[in-house]
Amino acid sequence: MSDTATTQDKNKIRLDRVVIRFAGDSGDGMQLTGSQFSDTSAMLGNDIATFPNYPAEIRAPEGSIYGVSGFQVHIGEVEISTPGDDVDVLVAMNPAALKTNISAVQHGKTIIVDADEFTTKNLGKAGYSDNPLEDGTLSAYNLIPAPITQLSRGAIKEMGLDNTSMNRTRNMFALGMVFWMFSRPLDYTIKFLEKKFGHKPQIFEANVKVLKSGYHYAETMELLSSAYTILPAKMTGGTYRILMGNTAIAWGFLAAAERSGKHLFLGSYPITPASDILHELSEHQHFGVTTFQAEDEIAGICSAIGASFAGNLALTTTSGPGLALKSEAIGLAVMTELPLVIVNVQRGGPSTGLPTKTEQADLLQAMYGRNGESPVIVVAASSPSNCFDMAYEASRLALEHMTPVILLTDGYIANGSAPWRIRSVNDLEPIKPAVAPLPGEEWLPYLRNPETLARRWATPGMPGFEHRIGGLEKEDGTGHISYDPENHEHMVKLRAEKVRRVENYIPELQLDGAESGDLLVVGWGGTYGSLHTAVKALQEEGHAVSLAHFHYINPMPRNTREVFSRFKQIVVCELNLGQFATLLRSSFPEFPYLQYNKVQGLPFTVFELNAHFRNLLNAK
Amino acid sequence: MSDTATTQDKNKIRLDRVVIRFAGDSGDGMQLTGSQFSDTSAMLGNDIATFPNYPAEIRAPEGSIYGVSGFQVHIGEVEISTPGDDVDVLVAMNPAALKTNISAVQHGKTIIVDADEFTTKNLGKAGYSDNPLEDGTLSAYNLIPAPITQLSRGAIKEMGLDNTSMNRTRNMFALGMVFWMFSRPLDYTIKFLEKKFGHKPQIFEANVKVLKSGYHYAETMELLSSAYTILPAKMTGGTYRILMGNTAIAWGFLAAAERSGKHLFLGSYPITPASDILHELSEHQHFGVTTFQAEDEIAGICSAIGASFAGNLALTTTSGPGLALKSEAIGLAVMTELPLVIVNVQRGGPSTGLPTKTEQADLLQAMYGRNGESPVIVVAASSPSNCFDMAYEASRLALEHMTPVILLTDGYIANGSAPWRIRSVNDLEPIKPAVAPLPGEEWLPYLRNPETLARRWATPGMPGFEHRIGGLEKEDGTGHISYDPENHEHMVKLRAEKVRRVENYIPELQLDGAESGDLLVVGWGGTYGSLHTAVKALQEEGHAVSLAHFHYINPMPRNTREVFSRFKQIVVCELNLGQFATLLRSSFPEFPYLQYNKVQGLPFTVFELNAHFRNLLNAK
Amino acid sequence: MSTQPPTYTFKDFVSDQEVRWCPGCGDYVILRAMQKALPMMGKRREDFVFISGIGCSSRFPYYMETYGFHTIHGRAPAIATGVKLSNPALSVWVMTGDGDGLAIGGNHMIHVIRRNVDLNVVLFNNKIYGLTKGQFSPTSDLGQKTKSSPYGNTQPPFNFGELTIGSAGQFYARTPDNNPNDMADIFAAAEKHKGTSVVEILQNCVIFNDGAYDSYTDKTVRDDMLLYLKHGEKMIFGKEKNKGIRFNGRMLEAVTIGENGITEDDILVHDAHDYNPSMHFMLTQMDNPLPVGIIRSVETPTYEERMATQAESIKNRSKYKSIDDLLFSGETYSV
Amino acid sequence: MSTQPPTYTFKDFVSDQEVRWCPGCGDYVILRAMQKALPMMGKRREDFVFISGIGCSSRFPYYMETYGFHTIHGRAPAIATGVKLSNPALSVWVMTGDGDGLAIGGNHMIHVIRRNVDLNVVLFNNKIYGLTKGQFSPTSDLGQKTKSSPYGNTQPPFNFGELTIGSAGQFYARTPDNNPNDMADIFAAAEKHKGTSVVEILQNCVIFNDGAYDSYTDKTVRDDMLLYLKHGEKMIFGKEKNKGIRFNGRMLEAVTIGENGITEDDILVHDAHDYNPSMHFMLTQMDNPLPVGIIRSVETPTYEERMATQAESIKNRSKYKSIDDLLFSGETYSV
Ligand SMILES: Cc1ncc(C[n+]2csc(CCOP(=O)(O)OP(=O)(O)O)c2C)c(N)n1
Ligand SMILES: Cc1ncc(C[n+]2csc(CCOP(=O)(O)OP(=O)(O)O)c2C)c(N)n1
Ligand code: SF4
Ligand code: SF4
Ligand SMILES: [Mg+2]
Ligand SMILES: [Mg+2]
Repeated sequence: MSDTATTQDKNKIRLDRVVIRFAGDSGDGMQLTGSQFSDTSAMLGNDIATFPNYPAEIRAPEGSIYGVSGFQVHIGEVEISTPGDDVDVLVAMNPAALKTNISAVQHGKTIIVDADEFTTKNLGKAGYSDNPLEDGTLSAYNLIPAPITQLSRGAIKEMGLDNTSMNRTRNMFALGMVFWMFSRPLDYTIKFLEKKFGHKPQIFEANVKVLKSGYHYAETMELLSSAYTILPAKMTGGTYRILMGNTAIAWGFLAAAERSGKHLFLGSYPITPASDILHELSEHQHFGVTTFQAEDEIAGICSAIGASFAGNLALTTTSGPGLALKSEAIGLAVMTELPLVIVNVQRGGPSTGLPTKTEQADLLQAMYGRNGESPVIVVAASSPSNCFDMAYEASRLALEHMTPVILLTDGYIANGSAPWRIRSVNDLEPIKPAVAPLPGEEWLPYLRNPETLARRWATPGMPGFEHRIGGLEKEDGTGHISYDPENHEHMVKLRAEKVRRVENYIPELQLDGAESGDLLVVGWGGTYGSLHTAVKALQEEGHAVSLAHFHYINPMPRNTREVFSRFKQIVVCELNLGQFATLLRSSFPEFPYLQYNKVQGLPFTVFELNAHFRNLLNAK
Repeated sequence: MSDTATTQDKNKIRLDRVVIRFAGDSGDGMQLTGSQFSDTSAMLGNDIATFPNYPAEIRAPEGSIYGVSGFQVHIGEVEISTPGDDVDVLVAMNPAALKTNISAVQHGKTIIVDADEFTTKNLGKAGYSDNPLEDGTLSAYNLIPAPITQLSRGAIKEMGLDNTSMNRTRNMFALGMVFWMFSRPLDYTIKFLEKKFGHKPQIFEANVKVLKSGYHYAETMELLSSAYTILPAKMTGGTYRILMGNTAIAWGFLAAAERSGKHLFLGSYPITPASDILHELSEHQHFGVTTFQAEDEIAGICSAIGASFAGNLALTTTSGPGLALKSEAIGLAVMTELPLVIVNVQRGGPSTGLPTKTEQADLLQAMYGRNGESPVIVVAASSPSNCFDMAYEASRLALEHMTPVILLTDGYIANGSAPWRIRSVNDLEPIKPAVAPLPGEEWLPYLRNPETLARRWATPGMPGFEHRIGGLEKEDGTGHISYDPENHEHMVKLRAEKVRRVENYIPELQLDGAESGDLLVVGWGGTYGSLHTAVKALQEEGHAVSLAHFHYINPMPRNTREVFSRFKQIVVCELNLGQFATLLRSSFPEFPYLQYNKVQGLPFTVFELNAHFRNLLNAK
Repeated sequence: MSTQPPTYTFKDFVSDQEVRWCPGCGDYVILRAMQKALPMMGKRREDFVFISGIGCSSRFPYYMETYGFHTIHGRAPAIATGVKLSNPALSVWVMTGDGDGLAIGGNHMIHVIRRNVDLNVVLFNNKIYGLTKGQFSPTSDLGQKTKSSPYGNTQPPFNFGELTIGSAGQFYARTPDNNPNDMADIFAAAEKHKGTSVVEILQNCVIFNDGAYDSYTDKTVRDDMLLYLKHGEKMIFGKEKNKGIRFNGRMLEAVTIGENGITEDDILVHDAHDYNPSMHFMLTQMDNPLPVGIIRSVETPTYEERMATQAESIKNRSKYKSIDDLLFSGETYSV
Repeated sequence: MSTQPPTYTFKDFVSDQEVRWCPGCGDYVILRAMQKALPMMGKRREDFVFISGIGCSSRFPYYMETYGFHTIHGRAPAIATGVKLSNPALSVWVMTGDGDGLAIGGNHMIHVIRRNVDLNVVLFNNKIYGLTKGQFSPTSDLGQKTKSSPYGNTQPPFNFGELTIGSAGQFYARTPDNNPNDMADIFAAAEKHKGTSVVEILQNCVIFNDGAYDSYTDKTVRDDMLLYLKHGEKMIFGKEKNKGIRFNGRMLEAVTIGENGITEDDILVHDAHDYNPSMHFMLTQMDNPLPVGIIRSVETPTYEERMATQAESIKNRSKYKSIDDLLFSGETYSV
């Protein structure tokens, strides 16, 4: 936007990072507003992390507390790994949004509100008896009450739009204000609006007008002593895009299918927060992807098992309660030694629990939630962009080791987004699935690769390899049904050993920080961002603390014991009551494990981690 | 039978115990034969334990290896806790029965065969190329080849029965022989035959004739240098009956319903080896028991949850794969804090596995097989008759603590039988289910008993307590849906604490043996008989070994840690790869645990345990 | 159950929970119709139980001042079966959606219908998964674009009327979501019917499938597109009441009286009570016009009646009068 | 698939596994009929896949020298769907029982039928759970005494024909277990039919429900109790071929030609291909005589055809020609 370009360079206070939260009614377009801010910042070279916070209801009554939708953006010149704990700037489009979000704002920080919305009626809906803009309760904040509704309407009043359409532009006013505050150009958003409203030129024009009005309002009113700027972060060179965790998962599987030469098959049943993987893959059926929305989770996984039997890269996606339903069928895949990836996007439990909230409490279910001795590989993704890598890894392990793999993510990283350095599929290490021998070669259904113990895989349609498999115990080699006691024990141990040997095919544990020290912070999965940030801050203060973050949970990296032995204290941090700690205690009982747990449907804040680790370091 | 009464007392060699196995074709009536022998022995005051071994097929072709059905009886003047390792007398009705059972017989022991059945055709079906009765391979045994078929037919040839009916009496001949060998009277069996064939007097008469022929044949031929006798065991005074584990389970629930004043509801789906509980309870619908055979396991448990909501003692019964299917619904019962008993009769896994064999590999599934933090009480029965007590206990804990309880048994104790000292239901401690307050009293759905934390239970039909519950997270007290982070953490911890506090309402761990020593053998569930016998033998030899057998697994008895600390070594023995050991390691990581595991679809033998423990004791 | 129930108004059935459906959602009409219908049923409030699965529709029990259970996805019919068998005096309602009741819950649905448990099933058919934000359901139209069928749904839908009758259903009614009075009457009839009563509601989801039923329910077309059935009356419809239904030797078809020699005599009379479901099945095959109202209503013994009869007869014959009789029965011996 | 398949005999489809059903079990006939039918189908052996759940009937795949998968209880239709969607060239068979396919697997069954996946479903209906030793199933008769209904079954049964048509089924055939040649022909027709073909076999379990179909199949009654349907032919039956089926204004009924003024003209002609299922439904309602043979056979697009057509059209329009196109699409920026 040329007319603002001049303000880009002078009079700016340089910040290394800032956290902004846009909050408003579900109908106020806060997700869009937030994405525009974060995308624009990404284009400017900032590192970013974002997190949406949807209401549980589809469309709650306007102005209600439980209808508030939020989107938090953290941008920085420095490395950004979380959407941020405390909000530097809160944009609250109505009283309910203020009420539900103010606890995230520290005194002294900025709050922008649409003052026009603070009517008696709306205050009542939010449960305010007095107007907080007037009763002094916000005096500790840098409060910017702007008549956003009025000004938005004013900017477009001659255009003859109806009331609803006029109101729908309010978010652009707020966005314009924040763009000015942080010296962001408008052109990315204008291009976006053009695409979105191309077929409705009037709406497009109205939105642009209001956007600019907001920008100029902020500039003119000198709401802030000055605007800020955040310079580009130092990131590895390459082409980037902003990627949401669930999209990254879907793409990781597309890439794995391409690089393994397999057709991708997804059998799934919708469930929050996993459905977006199904949605994304359904868009790409022409890439040789079959997405099958089944009648339930059981049919979802069973169709995938059928697809695996038929020779595909087979996948099923779900969240906690769905994983419970798939338990029995996972056992069938274990017994028949078929490759299969089960993605579980964890949410708050037990039972239906807190379906829109995040948690890490399905770990032991993933490990043990099946009848009999039924080992599977368990891996976990640590960030939105790592979802791509772990989807690829899960596919590789399933196809090369002929076994089901459970990939754990969670609502936090699934819906969060972050910059992703795009890699061409050609740059990815190829995947080499187990294969049946050539025609005429000797073969039996349970003949194995002596190193991995993976059985060789013949699929229907291949002449000469007709065979039958099933869920009854198998005789090793032939695969015939066997009730023989010794064979059973052999097979039970063999299936366990096959998974154990995977440790030879996965990377060793890499520490964030020194190889030894006073405190080892242990984490797994989606908490990486917070743990990493908290640990880094303490390292910068000179503390001997390191982070061991697990992507591979069963089996664990082969140097785990050795790493643990080099630290004085170990603290296992999880969003549950201590499930990974339970696993570690039974695997490496020789170490004492401290625990730090939180089960609130929310991610860790860097602040609370920092404080806790500091205590541990000081106590010793 | 008066004409044999005289032989009862003279010329008998007194034995303290003997193990007899009857084996034959599925059609040969071996289960019946075995039960007659064990029931008769019980009547004589012996302690007994029995175990049937059904073929996996319904009715395999006659004479085939996989069609062999067996029934083992262990009787003694001494305490009997297992059906026995080694067989003292094997009755093999055909070559296939000999082939599949001979490995259980040590050299020097007795084998009775129906020599008439060792035809070339039958030998072929069993995979014998030569006749083992003739080629000397059985010379190390005390072989008694009797022309059973011929003699049976001979005894009744004038009766004009058809061939099939004549053949069906063969088992009575064998039974008669064994009755003589062990100086048992025939009257119990004659009474039994009268009842069974009352309406077919000819068949009744034929069976009695053949039974007596067998008895006299043994006596006349002086097959053994002399007959044996086993005197009555010293058992606690009372009225006894022989009880199968699955029947005991069913009756335990009937008793619990009676003593809690609740209607009993069973929602179930047939599955081996749990179906007999459904069958048994279906016989007794007039006791205010509703049995509902549902369309699948999920509907089975869900109907039980509905019945629980409606105020019943609600029960669902299944085996491994069925438990997997019930996972999600168990979570609902956890969240809604409804009482519910889930009986899981464990069988060989994973997947369909070895459905007719025993195993203990569903322990971790019972503990963790659900999404989210979803704690339940887990208990396990240790013997056929203990099934009655643990069914009663599970009901008590569910109703008094308002939470699901998983009761684990296994195929071994479910199908096994043993003497049970009958207790009148009036002698059982009454059960006091949680109840809603009286009309008008203040009440909320999640108001709790401050000690147990059990919520107070109001059920549909009670005026004034209309309320709604569900699987979303609940606000404590009101039970309203709550997305509040602190409430969620509070509730997650509260549900865990509620289960933890059950430790105050269960007995402490009692040791078999001294309170401290060199070796503590740890077991749980259906292995009690073997562990107890093995440990007792070593104790008698003067070893400082004790047995800690767990009936309560979650929570564990409150003195567990203390007990463990008093022994030099701890060995955890299980029919799996070490699931209880895993649990112990994470609960009490301060102790080193040795493991002894077997995963062959078979119970432990006393012999192997004995040898292993001896090694441990000597090694130290 | 001894005394006469109090006289209720719909307000007695409004719970203190704020209703959280989207403004304009068809579910509001269903809620209001139910709150109107319950006072007509002559039952006490504590004897009503509403059981649901998961979905927007399944939020229903929270809004009713009765006993309620918001269970897990698809399982309401099974849970309701347990409730009803435990206490047959209760009026048990299953509130479900096209996803909840026909996708994941399809098996429990057809089995409960087959068994003829005396439940009332209300299925909110908006042809979409609402709560999970818009995937196709087993009743979505071919070609329907949704989040999981961005290029159009390729799975042919169930016809719930057809499926109910195919599952040996004895009561099936269908009603649009824009007429709370008719709906309340149907609820009352469903409650009165002994056995599984299935009521399908053509419900509009304003957010993810708005206007799904406009081609039937829009003011401009509804007289010609909906056939209101009444037991014992001729199947006549149309703005001018000059159209009707006849059997053409193969199937039912709509004809105009006065055209092609058709007279009122050719028009069939609706017999909802016919034990043989052939005519009812044929009605479920029509979509122009679409039959609404009670299509089938036939009383046969309910499952719980059969169970009760059996239990009674066992009681009379059984030699075990008490649990102790059983425990001490058969072969026992004393030591 | 390029060359002509070899000429097979039934022996080519006999596996090396010993058959382990009870002597006299009806399953043997089904096995033999299938082994006879496959060589008629013009497919290569490696392209046949047999998928089953759990039950006596589900042992079937072990005995066939083809690809086979003995899966878990009730899930065969779902697993088969995955196989077929992955490789539509395969001939995929679901072998199931009344418990496997209609109790635990009922939902997958009705959904696979609704979707019209091109599978062949063979359901061995012995009205009992065989493998678990004799509990009642969803097709057991009212009053049937079994281990779990010692005083008689109280759950009314499904009629699988009715249920198939209620699930929008396009192919349904029924055949007793005593005629391997007819059965083989029906298997061949099922394979030829594009879409879900449902074949119900009236199978005798000699151990737990012996004689369940004697009242239809016994030599002395079968001419009068079974109605053999043939597309395009009149529905005539009886030892004297003098009985037939007509529509009486309410339903189908059996009549005697020559009695009460009935002539052959009154007897209906069987049209298995009628798109409207009304007549087929009415046939499923009859039990005296019981219709056997192919009751319905109507070709509509299969699910996998619809999917393939859609994928093709996306390919032509899509701007992403490769995965890299997608990864680098939209807003990207360089550092
Ligand atoms: C086991 C399980 N699987 C999936 C879900 C996610 N889920 C919740 S509601 C729903 C579908 C709802 O559709 P419908 O029953 O039609 O109800 P509506 O919202 O349209 O009223 C799904 C898939 C869940 N909660 N639990
Ligand atoms: C999840 C699960 N539940 C229950 C069972 C037990 N089971 C195996 S087969 C069967 C029923 C078999 O009946 P049907 O399908 O009619 O087959 P049939 O044996 O009569 O041929 C049952 C209940 C199981 N194997 N798995
Ligand atoms: S999403 Fe649709 S069905 Fe759900 S509440 Fe909103 S309008 Fe109603
Ligand atoms: S039990 Fe019945 S169905 Fe099963 S194999 Fe035997 S006869 Fe056949
Ligand atoms: Mg819906
Ligand atoms: Mg069957």
